[in-house]
Amino acid sequence: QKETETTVSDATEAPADNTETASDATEAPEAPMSLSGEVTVSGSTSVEKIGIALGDEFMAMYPDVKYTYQGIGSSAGVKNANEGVTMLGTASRNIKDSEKEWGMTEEVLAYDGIAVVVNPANTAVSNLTMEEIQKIYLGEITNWSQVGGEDTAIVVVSREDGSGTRGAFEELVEFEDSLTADALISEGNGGVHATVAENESAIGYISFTYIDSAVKTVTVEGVEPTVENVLATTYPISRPFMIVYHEANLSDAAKAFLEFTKTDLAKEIIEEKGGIAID
Amino acid sequence: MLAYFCNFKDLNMRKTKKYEPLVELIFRISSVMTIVAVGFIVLFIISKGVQPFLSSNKEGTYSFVKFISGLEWRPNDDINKAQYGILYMIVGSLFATGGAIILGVPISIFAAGYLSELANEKVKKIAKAGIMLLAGIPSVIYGVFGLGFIVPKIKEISPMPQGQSLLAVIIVLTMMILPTMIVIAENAIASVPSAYRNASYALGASKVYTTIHVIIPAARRGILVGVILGVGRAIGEAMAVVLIAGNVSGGIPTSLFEPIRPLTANVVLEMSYATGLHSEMLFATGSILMLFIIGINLVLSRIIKRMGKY
Amino acid sequence: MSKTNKRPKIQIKNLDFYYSDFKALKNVNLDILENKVTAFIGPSGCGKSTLLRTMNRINDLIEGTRIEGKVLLDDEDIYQDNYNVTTLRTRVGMVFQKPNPFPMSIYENIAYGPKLNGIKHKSQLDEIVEQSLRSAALWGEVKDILQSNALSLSGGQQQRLCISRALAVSPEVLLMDEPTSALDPISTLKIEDLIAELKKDYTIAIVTHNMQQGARVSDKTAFFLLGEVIEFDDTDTIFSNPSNPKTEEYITGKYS
Amino acid sequence: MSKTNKRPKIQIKNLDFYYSDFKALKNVNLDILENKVTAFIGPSGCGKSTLLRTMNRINDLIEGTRIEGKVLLDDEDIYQDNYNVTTLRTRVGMVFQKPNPFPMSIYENIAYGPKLNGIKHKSQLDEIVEQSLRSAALWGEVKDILQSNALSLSGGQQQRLCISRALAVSPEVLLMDEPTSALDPISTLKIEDLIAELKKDYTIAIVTHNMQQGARVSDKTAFFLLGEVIEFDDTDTIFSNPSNPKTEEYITGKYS
Amino acid sequence: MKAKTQDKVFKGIMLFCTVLVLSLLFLILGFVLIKGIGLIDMHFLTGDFDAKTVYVDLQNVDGLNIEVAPIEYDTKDYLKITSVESGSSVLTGISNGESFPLKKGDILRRIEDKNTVGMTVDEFNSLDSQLSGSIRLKVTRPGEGIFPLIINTLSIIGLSLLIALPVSLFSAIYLAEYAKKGKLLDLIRFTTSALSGIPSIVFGLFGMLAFVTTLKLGFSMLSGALTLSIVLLPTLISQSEEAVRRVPLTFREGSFALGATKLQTIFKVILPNALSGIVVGVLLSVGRIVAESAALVLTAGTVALIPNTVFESASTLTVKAYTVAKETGDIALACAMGIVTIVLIIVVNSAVGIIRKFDKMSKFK
Ligand SMILES: Nc1ncnc2c1ncn2[C@@H]1O[C@H](COP(=O)(O)OP(=O)(O)OP(=O)(O)O)[C@@H](O)[C@H]1O
Ligand SMILES: Nc1ncnc2c1ncn2[C@@H]1O[C@H](COP(=O)(O)OP(=O)(O)OP(=O)(O)O)[C@@H](O)[C@H]1O
Ligand SMILES: [Mg+2]
Ligand SMILES: [Mg+2]
Repeated sequence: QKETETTVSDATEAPADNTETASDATEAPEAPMSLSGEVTVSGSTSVEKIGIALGDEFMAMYPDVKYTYQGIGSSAGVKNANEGVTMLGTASRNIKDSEKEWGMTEEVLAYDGIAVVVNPANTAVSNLTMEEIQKIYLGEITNWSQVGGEDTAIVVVSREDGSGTRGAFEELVEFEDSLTADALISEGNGGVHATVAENESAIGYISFTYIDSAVKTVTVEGVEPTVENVLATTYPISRPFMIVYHEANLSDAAKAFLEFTKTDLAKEIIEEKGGIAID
Repeated sequence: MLAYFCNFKDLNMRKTKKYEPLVELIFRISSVMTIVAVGFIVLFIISKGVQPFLSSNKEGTYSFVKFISGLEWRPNDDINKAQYGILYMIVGSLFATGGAIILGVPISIFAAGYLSELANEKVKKIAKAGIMLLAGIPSVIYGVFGLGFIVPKIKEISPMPQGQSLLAVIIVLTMMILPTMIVIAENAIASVPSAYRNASYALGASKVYTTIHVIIPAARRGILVGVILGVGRAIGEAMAVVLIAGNVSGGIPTSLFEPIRPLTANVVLEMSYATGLHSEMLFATGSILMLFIIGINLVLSRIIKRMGKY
Repeated sequence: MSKTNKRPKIQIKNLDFYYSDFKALKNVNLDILENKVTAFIGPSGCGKSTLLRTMNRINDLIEGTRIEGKVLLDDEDIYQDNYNVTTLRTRVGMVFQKPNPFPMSIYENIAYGPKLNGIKHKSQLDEIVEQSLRSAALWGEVKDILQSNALSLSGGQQQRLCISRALAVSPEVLLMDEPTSALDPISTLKIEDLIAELKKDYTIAIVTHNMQQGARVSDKTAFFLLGEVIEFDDTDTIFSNPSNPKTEEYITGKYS
Repeated sequence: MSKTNKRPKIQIKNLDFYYSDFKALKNVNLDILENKVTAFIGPSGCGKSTLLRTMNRINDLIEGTRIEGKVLLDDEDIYQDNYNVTTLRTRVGMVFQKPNPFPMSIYENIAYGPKLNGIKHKSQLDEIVEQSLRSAALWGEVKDILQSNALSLSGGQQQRLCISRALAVSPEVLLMDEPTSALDPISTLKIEDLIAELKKDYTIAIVTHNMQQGARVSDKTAFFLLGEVIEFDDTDTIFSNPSNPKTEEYITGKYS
Repeated sequence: MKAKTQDKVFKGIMLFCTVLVLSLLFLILGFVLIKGIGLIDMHFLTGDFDAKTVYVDLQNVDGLNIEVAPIEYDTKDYLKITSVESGSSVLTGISNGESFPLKKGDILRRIEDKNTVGMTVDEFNSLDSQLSGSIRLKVTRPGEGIFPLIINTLSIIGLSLLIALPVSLFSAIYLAEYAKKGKLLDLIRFTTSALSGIPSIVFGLFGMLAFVTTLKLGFSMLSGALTLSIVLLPTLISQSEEAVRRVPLTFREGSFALGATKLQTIFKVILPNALSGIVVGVLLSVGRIVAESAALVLTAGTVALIPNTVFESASTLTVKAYTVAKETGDIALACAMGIVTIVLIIVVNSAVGIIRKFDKMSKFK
């Protein structure tokens, strides 16, 4: 199946002519009918959109391949990959030491920025420092007036324990395991999004992928939460999307998929879906 | 002189058809399946749930007392840093269920009484169809409704800055258990023998008086069955409450407006992410939940048995 | 026709009764005499129960029923507008075919009616309960178990309990719809004795499917057929010398 | 005692019957003669039905029942070990108090038994169905509606259907437990005529609560009281000149 | 008079409670309808949930004969097909060896090697006029339809019942017709009631441990169906047992008196007469399956595709409504799925009603 992989990489070697409008100028890949079988992926819900879109494209290229993505959470994804429940696992955080012991191969699929969001009605606050965010999440700052906003109590919204986004956020903002006990815990990016959108004094954090007009992003240390700023490493809160696997569990199709994720076409898709592709 | 002890078994042995005992065996095995299922469930969940408290556990041993009496839930792979206390969740679950029962039981009994004794046929038919519908709406939808409608409304009147609260959970749970309880209570009330009605009317009682003083008390056994199902649903409900409870990581609720973290929400929230000790702790939570419900079932079915005698 | 000269307690005049479209009673005329026992006999479905149930308007509860004609209680039409049905039902008590005590204690069963009428004092209630149970010849058997469940009594006891319950609201008339048909012979005899006793104080109308019983307990007997009163006379006359051949046919068992 | 000299089809010898702890039959001895109608009479609960139901072992279905003594069918003990109950029940057919046709077509009802016994040919079944319906004097009324629901027949027709159904498996004995008590007088008369007709071919035992009926249809009558046979004799003797005063009391209506 | 006021008070309370319950019903139905109805259209009901991107080969092209309009998709401007002329060559499209006719709503991503991002309609038209022979298009058919979810829901209903129904039926027959009072019966009764009390999240945990991990069935329709069949056991058993018990004793006696064996009686008389009761139990179970999420999320997974075998993951409507709510916070979409679910439930409920009516007819006395 070496040939297959070659075909894939060849197909994507053609240069992207324009990063902005993304180059489907790459030749339409001659779909080799030879590749078939299954690719099963499970893991982070933050990676789900990207994972599904990549799978979509991959299946378009190799119509005989059946690709599935289970959005069940980073830890479960890593666990599944280890136990062979699915071939690949994804995580929206760094692989923990305990997980590293399992000896899986790790690859960075992309990066993701985590935006700090408030309710659009909260017009007074548009920038927070890392320290302020940290203190808010530690429960040391409890009123918006302490950070230049109106005199209302802050409703802290966090993701559930074990969430990759939460793990990354706590690590980057440096309040690991010390989240204020008053924080509301919402399930999923959608849960945080809906909670912040519905409550004028709420603050939460969500993956860039989920930003829309129902919530307002704040600048962190004066830096806008944009892809460019993440790539320029000026925006401080970002984390990797990881893929992990045991080589032995992979089908040929899965191997080809891993190759595919490194192509320009894949990068283009990752960016379409709000992820930050690595160079 | 021939003494013949006659029972089903013997009757069967006498059947001409040879395969009848075999088929009976199949029937019997099928009926034992429930026992097997419950056995396996208890075995699987509890065997996983007791792991953290065993001295042989490879991630270290967590004190069961700390687990059951702890007031904070802070999972961590390092057992020394972790806090897995569920007392505040137990309390939250009890308050939420209790509240829903206190609100839901009288409402459903009165509504059932009205529908089955006082309402005219047309109203009854339409209302019952509607209530059946309410019973079939997936709990997720109740949760979405709670988040989009109840929570903002509560926030308006709450002294706290958020609407996710014990009160929100109680309201949504009440809504969810009402249909089941009403349908069952209505059934129980409708099946009260008309002899009681006649007797009461013949003594000069009105329909309302008869309903309150004779019919509903006479149907209490059936009503209680509905309450049991309601309690079960209220305690066991996960998908709706997780969206509206707040799910805080510690603290016993001291007012209706404070957020809680019900036992079920704990499991639903973290199950997909948890590994190792953390996941075992969730199974421990599940075990507690299950024991809880089996216990309540036992107690209530005792009560029903006793009531039946009266 | 009647040998007695008691005044009529209830008078039924040109009564037609309909269950929706079905005419169950046709031009019934009858007097229920005070302190007498009047028996209604006739084959199944002839309208005995229906007539009985018009006398305390318990038929009102069945949807689609309609009545034409008059039922007078002490010369007052009980079907007139604004007639107080609650009072009517306390004045005209009823005992049903199947004993139907409420699933409460014996005491509660009997106190139910008085409480309904606003009697709250324990001592007063106690007295009524004892009195009613005595009247129904049940006091001796249950005086020590007043708090136990009425449903744990035997059928005959339950039926007497239902009679006490009816008596507890001090009715003037007692309607009994086949009160012994669910009972064993011994209980039946007790109830029959009781009826004989009660007629001193109450006016009684009884439906029975058992002719011997009709003959034993009643003073007057009405024979019904297909919703009509075929013959109404002194019980002795009906049973020994009926004027209508149909009555005779029925009495001698051609129908049962 | 008996004036007939027919041979006994069923002999009941020293039969005691228990429902758990309750002894419902006490030392019963009776012969059911071939091609005769034997009637069982007695007050409610005296064990008539119980005795009837021991004769085709349908009581086996009730948990906790127990029997002592013997029931012989053609001199063979039907309660012996390994006795074929299925065959017994096809030999001893039963008709119940309440007509209980299966909720199937008339045809299916009657074909039910023969099919169980392995008869599959349509023509054969057709013949059995017609024959059985004719024997139960129902053919004329239903021959055009064989495929319609048996439950749509009138009570009397249903009961005759149940009789045909029993006849369809060619029994030797027919047990009838108050077969007319749920029926109107006209249907009752039809069934009684039928019984008179059937006894030419079958041995019949019938429970009845109606003494006139007992007198009309039976050749022999057994009077039961509290599980005991008080008197067993020719029907004429029992009704005109009973030897036991209790029988007389019952016959003259002191009990019912 | 005092009794009269008491009457009025109680009547008022009872009426109030009834009205309250009914207004809650209208409230929640209204909420779901208002939020979700906007999304429901033909595409929603018949489309795939996930967007699907394919390469389509066209033969004998002489211009595409389609009209297009710009559309924003995934933050970029593409061209969407707004109408397809009859006889257009796009109707003969072949993808992956299968016919894949393009239709209104499909998004053109690339024409031969030409990317359509930012392309204007004029540019497209001039490009179109040059197209001839066999060409290859890259097309995205947008998702957000729920067709696979409906199919999955129906399949899981079928599969769960296939497993649970025979077991429950046999079990019910045993309990009603064979079992004697005693320890075993008590134990079965107790476990059935215990089973009915266990919350579905616990079933989910169990299913995950037992079927997904231990039996290595993975997140699959089969794991989900097995888990659900356990969930259904108590309802199905108790309903069927009731139905079997309700068959009048007289039918049994009638059959036995004709010399039928027990089994013959069960299959020929008892089951046919218990059928309508059993069907009610089945329909209740269907309602339960339709509404279930907790037990399925952890066992059948969340993939919104129609699986080829039962060993693949399959998300039902309700499961997807749940993941949508938590992942994207898209309340409108969740509500739209809720509406479809409610319609399913109405269908099921009216089926129960019809069967009950039928039941009355067949059992008239
Ligand atoms: N609720 C009802 N609706 C319609 N018809 C009724 C109703 N109750 C009784 N009937 C009919 O009215 C007629 C008289 O019934 P009623 O109960 O008065 O008879 P009865 O003489 O008491 O008979 P039984 O001796 O069987 O009690 C019967 O034909 C019966 O079918
Ligand atoms: N299944 C049973 N379990 C316990 N006791 C029973 C059962 N069936 C009947 N009995 C009792 O056995 C006695 C005889 O009953 P049986 O049915 O034979 O009376 P019967 O003479 O047919 O009365 P009836 O005329 O009322 O039908 C009665 O006291 C009855 O209570
Ligand atoms: Mg009557
Ligand atoms: Mg009997």
